[in-house]
Amino acid sequence: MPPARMVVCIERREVVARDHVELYFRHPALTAAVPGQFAHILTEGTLRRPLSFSRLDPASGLAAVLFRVVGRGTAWLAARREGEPLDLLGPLGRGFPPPEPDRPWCLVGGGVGIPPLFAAWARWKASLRAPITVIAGARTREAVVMVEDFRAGGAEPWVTTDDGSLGEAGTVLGPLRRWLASHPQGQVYACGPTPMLAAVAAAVQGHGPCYLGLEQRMGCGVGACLACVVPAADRATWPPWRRVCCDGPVFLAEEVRLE
Amino acid sequence: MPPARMVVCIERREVVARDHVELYFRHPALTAAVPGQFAHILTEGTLRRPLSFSRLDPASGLAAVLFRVVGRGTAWLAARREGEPLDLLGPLGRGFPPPEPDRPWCLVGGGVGIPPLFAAWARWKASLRAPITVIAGARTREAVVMVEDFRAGGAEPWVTTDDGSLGEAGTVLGPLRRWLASHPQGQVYACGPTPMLAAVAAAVQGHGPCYLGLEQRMGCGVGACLACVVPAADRATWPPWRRVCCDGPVFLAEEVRLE
Amino acid sequence: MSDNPLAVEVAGMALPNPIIAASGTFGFGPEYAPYVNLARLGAVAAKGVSWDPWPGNPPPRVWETAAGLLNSIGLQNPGVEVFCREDLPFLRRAQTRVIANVIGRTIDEYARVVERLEREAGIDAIEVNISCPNVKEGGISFGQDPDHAAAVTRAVRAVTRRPVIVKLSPNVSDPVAIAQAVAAAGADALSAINTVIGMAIDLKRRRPALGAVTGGLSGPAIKPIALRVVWEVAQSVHIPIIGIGGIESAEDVVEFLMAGATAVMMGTVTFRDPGRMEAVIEALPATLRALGFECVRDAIGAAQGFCEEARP
Amino acid sequence: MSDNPLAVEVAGMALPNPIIAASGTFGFGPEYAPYVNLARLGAVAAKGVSWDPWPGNPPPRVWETAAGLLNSIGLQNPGVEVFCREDLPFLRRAQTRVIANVIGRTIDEYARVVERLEREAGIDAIEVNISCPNVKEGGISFGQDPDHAAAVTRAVRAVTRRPVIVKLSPNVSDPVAIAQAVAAAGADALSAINTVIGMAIDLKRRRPALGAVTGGLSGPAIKPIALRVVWEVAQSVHIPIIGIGGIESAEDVVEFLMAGATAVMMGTVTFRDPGRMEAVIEALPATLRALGFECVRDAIGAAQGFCEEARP
Ligand SMILES: Cc1cc2nc3c(=O)[nH]c(=O)nc-3n(C[C@H](O)[C@H](O)[C@H](O)COP(=O)(O)OP(=O)(O)OC[C@H]3O[C@@H](n4cnc5c(N)ncnc54)[C@H](O)[C@@H]3O)c2cc1C
Ligand SMILES: Cc1cc2nc3c(=O)[nH]c(=O)nc-3n(C[C@H](O)[C@H](O)[C@H](O)COP(=O)(O)OP(=O)(O)OC[C@H]3O[C@@H](n4cnc5c(N)ncnc54)[C@H](O)[C@@H]3O)c2cc1C
Ligand SMILES: Cc1cc2nc3c(=O)[nH]c(=O)nc-3n(C[C@H](O)[C@H](O)[C@H](O)COP(=O)(O)O)c2cc1C
Ligand SMILES: Cc1cc2nc3c(=O)[nH]c(=O)nc-3n(C[C@H](O)[C@H](O)[C@H](O)COP(=O)(O)O)c2cc1C
Ligand code: FES
Ligand code: FES
Repeated sequence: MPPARMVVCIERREVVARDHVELYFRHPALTAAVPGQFAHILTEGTLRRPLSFSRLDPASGLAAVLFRVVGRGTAWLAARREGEPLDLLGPLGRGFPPPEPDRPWCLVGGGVGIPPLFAAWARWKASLRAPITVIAGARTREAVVMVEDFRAGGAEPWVTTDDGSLGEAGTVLGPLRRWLASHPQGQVYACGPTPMLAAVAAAVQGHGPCYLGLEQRMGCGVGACLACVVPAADRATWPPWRRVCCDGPVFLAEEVRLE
Repeated sequence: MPPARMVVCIERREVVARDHVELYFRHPALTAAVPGQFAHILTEGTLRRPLSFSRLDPASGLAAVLFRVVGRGTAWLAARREGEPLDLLGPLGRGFPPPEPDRPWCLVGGGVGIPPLFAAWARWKASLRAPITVIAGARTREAVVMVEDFRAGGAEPWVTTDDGSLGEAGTVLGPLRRWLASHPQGQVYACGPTPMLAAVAAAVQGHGPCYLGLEQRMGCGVGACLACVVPAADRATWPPWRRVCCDGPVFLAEEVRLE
Repeated sequence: MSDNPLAVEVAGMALPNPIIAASGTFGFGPEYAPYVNLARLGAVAAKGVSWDPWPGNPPPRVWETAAGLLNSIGLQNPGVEVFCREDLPFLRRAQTRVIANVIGRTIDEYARVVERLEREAGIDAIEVNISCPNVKEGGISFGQDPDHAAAVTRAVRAVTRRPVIVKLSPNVSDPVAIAQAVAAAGADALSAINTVIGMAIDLKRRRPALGAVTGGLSGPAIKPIALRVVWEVAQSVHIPIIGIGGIESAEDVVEFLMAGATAVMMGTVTFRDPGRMEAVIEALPATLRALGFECVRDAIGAAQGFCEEARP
Repeated sequence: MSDNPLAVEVAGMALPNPIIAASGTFGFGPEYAPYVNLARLGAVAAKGVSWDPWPGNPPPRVWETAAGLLNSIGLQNPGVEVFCREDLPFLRRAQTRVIANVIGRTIDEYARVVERLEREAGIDAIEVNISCPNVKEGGISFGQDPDHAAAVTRAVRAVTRRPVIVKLSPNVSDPVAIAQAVAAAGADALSAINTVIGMAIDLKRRRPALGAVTGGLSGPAIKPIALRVVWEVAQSVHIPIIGIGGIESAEDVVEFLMAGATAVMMGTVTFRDPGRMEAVIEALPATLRALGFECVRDAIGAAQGFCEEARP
């Protein structure tokens, strides 16, 4: 669907873990958005806040965003109640491409990078003939969100936590390397903090295609201000950057440099 | 009582007319404040808002402020509910002196200048042996506040409105001049917009003492920033100003120049 | 034009209303087209263009501050050739007034860019940015010295028949001196202000928040700074001024008009509310009436008049 | 002193913590005494004093803006003689560190005021205000020119053995040039920044909101402007800097420390919250710890270090 400015009503608000809130809104057209796309949401402050869709469910007509409270904007959002309106621009950016049906598929999410991958998995899992693996990691147990949602949909995510409080102790890199060993040509979709994405990209290099959902500080969210750039892998061609808001937020790992 | 910073609870909130709200708080010590003193109240925005006490009632332990909604701060205040806390500095400034018991006393209030005069009247009416007259004026009927309060206390204010929608058409100057004709040595306490105070001061000149409750844009409210000055009548002595927040807000008419 | 209370003329450019999208905050037009009716705006100032492509600064390039925004984009742009070929056609079709914003590292680069633009139809005015704080060479260095500012203005003036608007920097000891210099050098109008140099620290990363260390402050925080520049410049030059800085409402617009501006630009607020420029255009007639003005032109300089009388 | 994580030394002045009440926002001390424990503050900078009494500007003298405050007090003060006789005794008894803030219309006036203060006990440092935008003569005109600024500094330096702090203006093209000039002229420390020139229009009265037309902008709106001046000056002079501008929280304080300040002053926020300086002093140790610093001194310039490494 083409992006638009819209006012949506919060139909459901759930505290999914400490400091993690998911807000649902009914907007049947919006559920046609591509997983990996995001909404640019009006909160307090000078700028909107970009949040990826955690759910895009045409069946129920519900879309959702799941976020961690990290500052003023997300705190304001977390304090909204059911029935209140939200002003958003969306769906924005380029989401994930549909996965190739015959390639093993691995979704690697870190913290609040997990939600957009859940949306991708929910959208495309039925289209795959190859096996699907979900790896979900975070610093600590309560930041590994949406594990139950994957389970409810029939997946069993491999869970890692830095502090070992849930699943395997360590980062998503461990399970990912093991998966790559057995699926050298598999396709990887990853989303999470930039250092994690850099490590994922390095690990996947030389294997199958690797798509990354990036974050960068944004101004407009629509491609006008050139705030949200990340360095392009190719330093020779112009421009030497990619805009996360409209060239991304999803990029092939080879396209960008993660510093 | 010495000024202090205090957090008071709104015990009662009343919309006394369109855009006019009175907030009551129980604070027995504060009721010892002198009528004409004010509270510097925290609202949104960079600065506090000065509001005179409309009631200082030791019997009930209640103090109050009555204000007109004119901008962001008063709009915020008007939206407070009973039970909510208010952060205020007070009582600040110099209030009215007790009236001389044997002099006819006229209280002249314009719009939200009426409330501090109500507090003065309630405090001192019993101490007077001479007659007391209350003149209450405003642009239009709903801005003539506290008339019923005066009536409940046994006074019958002379009411004027610029548009004739209540009482005598015209300003407080008409009734005041008539009163001065019959009470040439009476004492006058006036509070209201600066142009009204200038006219009152001019009318009373050559008669009895005239006390004015002034307004000026304030910073600190406590005498530190020198924002709230009005020109002193005497241009020769230093400083050439009076500070409304601490030298006033009540001044003898001869002390200041109202421009 | 006389029937429309919002109509104004800026340096020969007839605008249906005084609201212009500020350069750098509105891309080259198509980015906001899903959200904004460009034809409804007074005009659109395109992102600044230079001769060669400029890469701009390393990210992060924006950071929020109290009632403000720091940016250090650094004038990333594809160069005038690509602008003319790929971006101008959209603006030309958008049935709005188009202001091309021009930057350069040297006086000659400014002139070359404007010369190149002269071959293109569909440009209503040239805005010369001598005030961008985000680049080392060119940009602000021309805007901080009256002689340099005048030299850029003269060079541009010589190669275009279009109205030349020179955009002033607030980062100077004496904005009036710059304004007078560029007016004398042939500017048809001034726009004021560009962003104020500022910075922020990212406490967690223990480093400057912006990749480029310092940036330009915009948004409501700088409105008083902008009003002062407009006010003082309006008293000292006789060419129209476009007011810019923190404008978010019709009341803000009237403040700038009363201070002496003929039109205004709105920038940062668009990021939060792409519809704000149109909402302000909608609200402006009633706001003017409530303040006793029949039209935009009545309000221009209205506070200037009063104050001069009040002075000794 | 080493036991106290908040202790700092500024130009030979030992402060128990880096929080100083900013000049002009704290009167001469007694006004805020019912609300603030002066002994708890790092220091108090008194309202500026001149030789003769100065009347200041016509009211209104303050006006609110987005996240800011415009003021045009205009340095009203009773003159140094009255200050010494009537105001200094209170400050002397308050068991705090006292910074006398000095203003003048001429270089000679600055020197005479400081000379007069030299005869008084109970003053820990002299702050030389060459940056007040609210007076026509003196004040900012000295702060906008490196030679004038140096001349004032030298004149003051010659007549006092106390630490001399020179207060910088942000209303200049190049704050670093001024900083270097006054450092070379013998300043022991710098304070930055004074207010930014601004104005507002009172729409209903159709005139400038302030009686003096323009005023000085303070408050959170100017914090990014102040941080940039502190940052750049810290890289170019080797004397301590006191950061000022929009500081409201312990985090704000650490931002200034990390940018290169040794101490800070808080002004406008006190009007809203007289207890804020003490609350910030209270919160500072935990805030520092949370950011990985053991004491104030660890944080000073911490972002400077990082960035230099990161540069090519
Ligand atoms: C495309 C995209 C998708 C995202 N999806 C999600 C998501 O699904 N769930 C989630 O919890 N978070 C997501 N984020 C991060 C989220 O945008 C930030 O956590 C949020 O903006 C913080 O706002 P704040 O006001 O609470 O924090 P503050 O730190 O107070 O914000 C200050 C400013 O910095 C920006 N900012 C702060 N952190 C980030 C960040 N990591 N990335 C980009 N800008 C930032 C804010 O937008 C704001 O402009 C996404 C970011 C991007 C770019
Ligand atoms: C000593 C004193 C006593 C007052 N008592 C009362 C009272 O009892 N009832 C009442 O309704 N009003 C009273 N006022 C006026 C009241 O302070 C203002 O109406 C109020 O501050 C407006 O705030 P705002 O945010 O709603 O308006 P805005 O116009 O948004 O305020 C902007 C700024 O201007 C200041 N300001 C605006 N109007 C005035 C004014 N008339 N006087 C001083 N500062 C102003 C505000 O405090 C604020 O700093 C009194 C003023 C003073 C000085
Ligand atoms: C992200 C961003 C990019 C900008 N780019 C330019 C530019 O290319 N050329 C220019 O003249 N001004 C540029 N500016 C300055 C704006 O045009 C405007 O002068 C300034 O932002 C103040 O207005 P505002 O407060 O309404 O944003 C830019 C501002 C921002 C915020
Ligand atoms: C009302 C007011 C009066 C001031 N008077 C003085 C002064 O006399 N001398 C001086 O050096 N600075 C003066 N200043 C500037 C402050 O000391 C400080 O530099 C400025 O307000 C920025 O800090 P803030 O944002 O914390 O207020 C004054 C500021 C205000 C708001
Ligand atoms: S956020 Fe403006 S271009 Fe991406
Ligand atoms: S308001 Fe600060 S001195 Fe009166």
